[in-house]
This record gives sequence, C-alpha cells and structure tokens, in this order.
Amino acid sequence: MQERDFSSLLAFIITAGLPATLLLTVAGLGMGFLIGLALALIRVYAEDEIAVIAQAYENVFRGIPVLVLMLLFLVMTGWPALFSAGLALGLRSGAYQSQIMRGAILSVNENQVTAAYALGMDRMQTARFIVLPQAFRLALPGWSNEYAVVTKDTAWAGAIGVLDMVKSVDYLIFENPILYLPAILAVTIIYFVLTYPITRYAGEKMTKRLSSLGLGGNY
Amino acid sequence: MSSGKQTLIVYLVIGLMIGFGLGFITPGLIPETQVDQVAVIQARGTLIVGTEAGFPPYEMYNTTSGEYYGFDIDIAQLIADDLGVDLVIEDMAFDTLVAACKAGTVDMIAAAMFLTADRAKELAFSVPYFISNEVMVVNGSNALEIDNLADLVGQDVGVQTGTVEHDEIQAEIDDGTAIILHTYASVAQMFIDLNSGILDAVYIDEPVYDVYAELYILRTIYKVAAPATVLYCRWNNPGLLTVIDDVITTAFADGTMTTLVETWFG
Amino acid sequence: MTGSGNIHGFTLLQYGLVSYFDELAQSFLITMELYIVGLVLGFSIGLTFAIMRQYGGRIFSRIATAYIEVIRGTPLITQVLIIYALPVAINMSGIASLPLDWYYYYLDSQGRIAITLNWPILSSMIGLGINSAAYQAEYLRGAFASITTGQLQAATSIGMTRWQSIRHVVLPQGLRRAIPAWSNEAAYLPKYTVVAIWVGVMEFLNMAKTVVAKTFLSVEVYLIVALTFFVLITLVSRFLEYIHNRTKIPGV
Amino acid sequence: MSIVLDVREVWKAYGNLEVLKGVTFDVGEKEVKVVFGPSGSGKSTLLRCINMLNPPDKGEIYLKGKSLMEEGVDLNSMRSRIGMVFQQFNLFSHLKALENVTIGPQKVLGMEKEDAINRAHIALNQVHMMEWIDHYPAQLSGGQQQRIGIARALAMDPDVILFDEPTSALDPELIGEVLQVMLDIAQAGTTMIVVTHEMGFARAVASEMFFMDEGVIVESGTPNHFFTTPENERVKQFLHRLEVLYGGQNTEE
Repeated sequence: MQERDFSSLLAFIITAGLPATLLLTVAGLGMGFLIGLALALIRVYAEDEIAVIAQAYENVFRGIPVLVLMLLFLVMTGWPALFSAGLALGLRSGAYQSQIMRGAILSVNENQVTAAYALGMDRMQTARFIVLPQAFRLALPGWSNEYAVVTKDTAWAGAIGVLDMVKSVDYLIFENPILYLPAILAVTIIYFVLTYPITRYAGEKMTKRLSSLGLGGNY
Repeated sequence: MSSGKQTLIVYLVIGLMIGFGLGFITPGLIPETQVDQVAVIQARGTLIVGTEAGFPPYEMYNTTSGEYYGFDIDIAQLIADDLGVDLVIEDMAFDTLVAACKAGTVDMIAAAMFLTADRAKELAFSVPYFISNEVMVVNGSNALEIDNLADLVGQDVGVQTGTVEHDEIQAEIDDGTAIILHTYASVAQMFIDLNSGILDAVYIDEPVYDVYAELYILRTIYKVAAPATVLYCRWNNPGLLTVIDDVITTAFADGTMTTLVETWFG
Repeated sequence: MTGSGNIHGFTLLQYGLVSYFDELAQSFLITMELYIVGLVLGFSIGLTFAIMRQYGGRIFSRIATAYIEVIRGTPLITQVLIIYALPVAINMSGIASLPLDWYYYYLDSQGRIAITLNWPILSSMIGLGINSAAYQAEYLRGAFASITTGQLQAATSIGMTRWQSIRHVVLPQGLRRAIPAWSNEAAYLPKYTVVAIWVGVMEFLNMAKTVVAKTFLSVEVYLIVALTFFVLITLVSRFLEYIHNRTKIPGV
Repeated sequence: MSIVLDVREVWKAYGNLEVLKGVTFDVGEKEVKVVFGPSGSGKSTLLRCINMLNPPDKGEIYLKGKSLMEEGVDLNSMRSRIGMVFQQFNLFSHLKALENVTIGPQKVLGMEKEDAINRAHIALNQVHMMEWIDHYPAQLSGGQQQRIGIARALAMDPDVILFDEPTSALDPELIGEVLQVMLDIAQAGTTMIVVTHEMGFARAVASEMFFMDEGVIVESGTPNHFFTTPENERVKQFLHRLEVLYGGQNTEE
C-alpha cells in the first residue's frame, strides 16, 4: 500500500492514463478526418443515390452511444481494447467531421468556383486548388470543437478496459479511497487544460483571422 | 427531401446495421477448425491473458511500478514460463472477458473466474486451482443479519458486473425478492459506496473481502461455498488447455501452489 | 462459436433473449427517465445561463461564460462522477453522515421492486442536466444574439423595463429561433444517458450487460442496444422536426 | 483581320424566361466590343454563354474557328483561352495576389513555377499592382482587387477577355484606376468584349458597340454613331438616362 499526496496522484494520472487519452484523441481525429473528408466529398459531389449512403452512415454513427460502439467492436473484432476504442472514436468522429467538412465546402462562395471554371480548371482542379483549401480553413473552428469532443469521449474507453485517465483513478482508489474525489477532480482539470486553450484559440483567433482573409461570415 | 428518398435512407440504415452485424457473425457459420494455439503463442512470443485488475489479491495494479501482480498473475506467469514466452496482461471489464476471449483478444482468462455451466458452454476450462467462498459484506456498524439471500429485501446490494455473485442476486430478484441491485465495474468504487452508505451490502469473493477488511471496518453476514476457480481458454485449441492443466497439476505436486496460496491468502 | 457447434446466428432464439424483455423494458424506462429529467433540467439551467450571458451585465455574464466553458471543456463522465462522489467524500471524511441509500420505487407486475430514483440515478440526472445546460445555453444565446437591438430599443421606447423586454420580446422570438439547433441537442441527449453506468445505475446498457453476463450473446445484445438507441434518437429527431414545422411563424 | 470569336444565333432560357433570343456578332483580332443596355437585357448571360459557364440552348460559338458547342470539345482548355473579369472580382480568397495570377498558368497551362511567376509579373506590371503581390484579396481595395482580376485573365494570354461590368461594384473614386488599366491593355492590342455603362471608356476604345434589350441586339455601330445619330427610340432613352445619371460628357463632341 502506498499513501499518496495530491502531486504524486497527479503524476500517476498523467504518466499512466494520459498517454492512452492522447493516443486515442489523435487516432480518432485522424481516422475521422479521412472518413469525414471522403463522406463530405461524396455528399457534395456524388450522385444522390451514393450520397444517401454517406448520409445513412452519418445518421447511424451519430445515433449510437460511443460506449456501445466500443463494446460492439470489442466483442466483434477480437482486437485489444485500445484498438476497439480507437475504431469506435474514429468511425463516429468521421460522421461528425463529414458534417463539418460538408458545411465548409458548401459555404465556399459560388463565385470562387465560377472564377476557377472561367480560368479553365476542371472539376477536380477546382475542388483541389480552390474549394478544399478554402473549406479546410473554414472548417477550423468546427474541427477545434470536434477535437474537444473526441478528447472528452476518450473517457468512455475506460469502460472497456483501456487504461486512460478515468480508469487510472480506479487503480488509485483501491489503495487510497480517500483520494476518490480529488483524483476525479484532477482528471477533470487535465481534460480542461487539454481542450479549452485549443477551442478558445480556434474559436476566437481563428474566426478573426478567417474573416480577415475574407473567409467565413462575410458571405 | 422526397418521401421516396426518405424511405430509401431508412432501408439503407437498417441494411447497414444488419450488414455490419452479420458481417461479424458470419464467420461463426463456417465450421471451426482446430487451431494450434500453442504454436501461435510461441511464434508471437507472448501469452496474452485477460483479467480485471481491480480484484485483490487475485489481480492488482501497482501504481508505482506500473505492473500487474497477484495470485492469478503468478499462475499465468507459470504458464507463460512453461510455454517459454512473455506474459502480457490485458486488463478489461469483468463482464467483457468471456466475449474478449471468444473473439480472440486474449488467449486465456485468469480473473478469479468461477466454473459455471454457462461459461463452460462458451469456453474451455482448466482443472480447478483454487476454492473460495462468496460472502455478503456489510459495514461494521450495520446490524443487518440474514439467513439466505431472500432476506435482503429492500437492501441496496452491490456486485461486480458479470460475476457469479451478480447472477445469484439477479436470480433472486427474478424469483421475486425485492433487492435493489447496483452493478459495478470497479470493486474499489463498490467498497467506497458501501462505506459511504450508498450500498447496504456487497456480495463478493471472500479473499477480496479479507483485503478490504484491512481498509474499512467490515463484517460478513452470509457465507456460501463458491464454485471452483478455473482458467479459461477457447474450445478449439486443446494443446493450450493441456499445457495449462499440466502447469496447474505440476504446481500442486511440487508445492509451488501451496507457496503461492500462502503468499497471497496466508 | 462454442464447442457444441452452435451456429451463432441461431443462438438468439435458442437462448431465448426474449425472456429478458421485461428486464430490458424496465431498464429502458430508467434510460427515458434520465433523458427527460436531464433535458428539462438542462433547459431550465441553460435558459438561465443564456439570459445571464447575453443580458446579465459584466459579472453575471462572466459567471455564465465560465460555467459554459468549464462544462464544455470537460467530460460528462467526470462531471457525473464528481457530483456522485461529493456526498460520498463527505461521508468518508467523517464530517457528516448523509443518508445515501434512500430510494423511490414502484412494484412491477411480478411484484418486484422497480427503482425510479435513488442517489446514483439522481446524480446522473443532475450530471446530465448541468452538462446539457451548457450546450443548450449556447444554442439559446446564439438565438438571442440574432435578435436585433432594434427590437429591444422598440421595447424600451414603449416603456418596458429591461426584464420585461427580455420576457416579452426576446424570449418569444429567441426560443422559436433556437428550435432547430436546440432540437439537435435534445435529440442526441439519449446517447449520453449511458453515463449512468459509471455509477451503477441499472439503465438500458447496464441491463444489457447483465443479460450478456448471463447469456454471453454479446454481439447480438449490443447490436440490439445500438439499434434501440438509433431508433429512439431518429424518432425523437423526427418528432421535434414535426413540432418545429407545425409551430412556424412567418418571418421569425 | 482574322475573326477571333464568332457568335451565331445564340439562344438561352432559364425555365420559361427567354434571356437570349438569337444573338449574333463577331469579334476580330485586337477589337474591343462594348455591350450595353438596361439591366436584365441579357448582357451578363451572353458573356457566361460565350465561355460556356452557362452553355447556350442553341446557336453556335466559334473561337478561332473551333466550335465550343460541338460534342466532345475540351471545354476546360477552350475556357483557358477565354479570359473573364467579373463584376464582383471573384479573386480566390485563400491565395495572395501573386498566387491568384500564377495559379492559372501553373495548374491549367501546366507551366513551371518560375515561368508562371515571370508571366504573372508582366501581367501585374501592366495593371500597376507589383507592390501588392503579397497581399490577400481581403486586404486590397475594390479597385486593386479588380486590377488583380484583370492580371489573372491577362496572365493566361487568352485569345479574348470578357469583362462583365468590371466597374459597377466599385466606389466612384476607384473606377478611374480600373478604367485606365482597361484602356491601357485595349490600346496594347488585347481583344476584348466589355459589358459596361462607362460611355467615356466606350468612346475612347470601342471598335463597335452593341445595344442589347430583351435578349436581342437592338442596334450596333461605332461609338460615334451612338453618340450622334442613334436610331432606335429605346437607345435614345437609355443614353439620355445615362446622361442624367453621369452628366453630359457622353454626348460631348
């Protein structure tokens, strides 16, 4: 048994739990980006019949609790819990990022596309050089929000056995039950430190910068 | 959006749901072949063992060294040594262990898991390596006394999800006894809740109670012999099961098991 | 996938998942209870903070902003755990001894106790409520902000006090405008009720886990849970859309 | 003088609304054609039909003898030979001024980066915008943006440049700098079709003017013809209204 003070408690949560939290965030966001981008392009550019499939994907993954997804993948795939959790976060984030990207693509001004066509660009070139570069910038505030959502949702992974920050509290309280509340508070504070600066930066600075570029809000 | 398109979406969504469900179930339709799991494990160089590491003294996590330790861990280590591979512990919720072993996430379960007919239908089981009791635990100050589980009417009872204790209480409820069941993933949290008065009683393995009795002032009010504790692995790899059984039998024969029991339960 | 050579797809009938219908239905009621109370609580708190942030002046606006940012920046799970653990910590520290094993119940058709409220359920409801409140507050504030200052000036010009103009001019227009964004939050809140599993509440997913622990039909049961949530959320979403279309006012 | 652009009987309708009802004209090399007329007369639609942004319903359009309406024509490469300057500038907001000009030569014409930059520098010099090449569109005034828009068209070295009311979205004090640039490039021998109400500009450089109304060319002729002896009653009225709006300078001389 080991008695712990608050600083050693914090140190344990960070060393034992934070790596999985960060890893899942990166994996979920990265995978979600690829899926989201593909789905958004399908929804904007593909035929209606195919776009409907992308929409169905979004509806399904937005309508199921992320913990249920994690449990499903855990019992279906035979992968370690960390992979199952990452898969669930990634597939689900893809559904949300698709909406963010689609909104951004649709809010690129029609004039920009006209000008690109007038220069002689084809659809692919217009999408690649004009629409997507602007859409990525327009999507930044939405992404910063999604970053916070994914970061917070990694906490569900503790329930299927991933040693994240919430799960690390379980290990601590066996030896030090009195630290139950302080440990949860510490985890909460770490999450806040992870999410708030980025959403705030993106939410305010980025929106200002975008409008100084004549992107977003003006049209 | 036209109503035709809406209908299409609905069908697609349902199709997707069923589709990704069936996609994973279908492998079950293919006749299973025997797998030489021992060769797989030795080629991989690791024996992956599933457990729920909040269950002292069977399995615990050392928050200083970052290692898993405990009675079951030592036994798993014996098996890994016999196979000549490293031991890897996968810690997960107790109620997901059987599914995880069936799905192939882990090679073996060592989680103070009792032998039951339901589990034996799903997974192959080793020879018993330990026998313990199930106890109903209350706070030292609680005057509650019971003769059987039916006397728990109106009591808040905590169990770990998926344990035999959980089954027993649920069966008692199904029989019409008004027990208020709380299920926990974490035993540590369960004892905190017992201590703070959210729970009236906790139903758990006796060795675990012995550990927590050093932390809190507790009292047992009911005790019943538990089924044998066994290790589980998948049915289709007799080779691995033979190794597990051999290691346990040898450990009993050469006194290793006695030492281990004394170390962890003495 | 068992030794007896079951074909997995047929185990659903063989084990008789149907016999767990009662338990699952009862736990689904808890899920709905968590959802509805969480939503209503979230709306009341959210509306208060939205008004505070938009019209509360320097101090109240700061307080509201801090509340919204902190709640939105931290996971629902730890929020619920903190609320749950507060009286637990008080009891453990020995300062006081709060009674935490109270409960409300009714007897179901088999005469079994069906819990409707106890501390784990209540703390989950409060957690869901204060969490949802932060998101609802942002949607409501966005709607309030979109009401032109001209509307407020007009209200002031006919002699309304600040509170009167908020009550009679901003709220009626703002609430209506907030419906589409608010519906989104309202429709997806059921997903988050599974947080109650962390404090041992026998809600839908927890009961499903209990069924899995008995039958080991993990894939089938979790698929049913997934489908149930999906259908529930789709229905709520459709319902709110329908309400919105029925209550449209031209030009608002 | 060779014909650069030949427009034959072009018709265009949006739903039931007939916007162009058989428009025919041609543009020779180094010619400047000015199109004017009341709003809704189909001027902008005509330009968008010419570079096939909104393909005509029927009719023929030939660019240096090659039909744009034929099946299987590579529209993108044809469009790259027709420059376009927009009323709202339509600069790419995420690109700096220089990149706005180089992106066409680089991505559409497939030029090397250095070559594209060289070409862009020449075009930007022509519009007197070299000092501003590192600025984003949002950091530039409307007049400056439109000059970049002109440079973007010039850098493609097109056969003809279409101007769609290039000054009508500008504040009055910014119109002059854009018109000056347009005069310069017209005098340098650029083939242009200009939709505008700037009669001073038309009188200075137009080789021919068209008055459009209700989807047809009502009257055509030299600037001199329009400012001295317009025939059609509607033309007279329209020119009179412009005179009231912008002062008498249009009919001087």
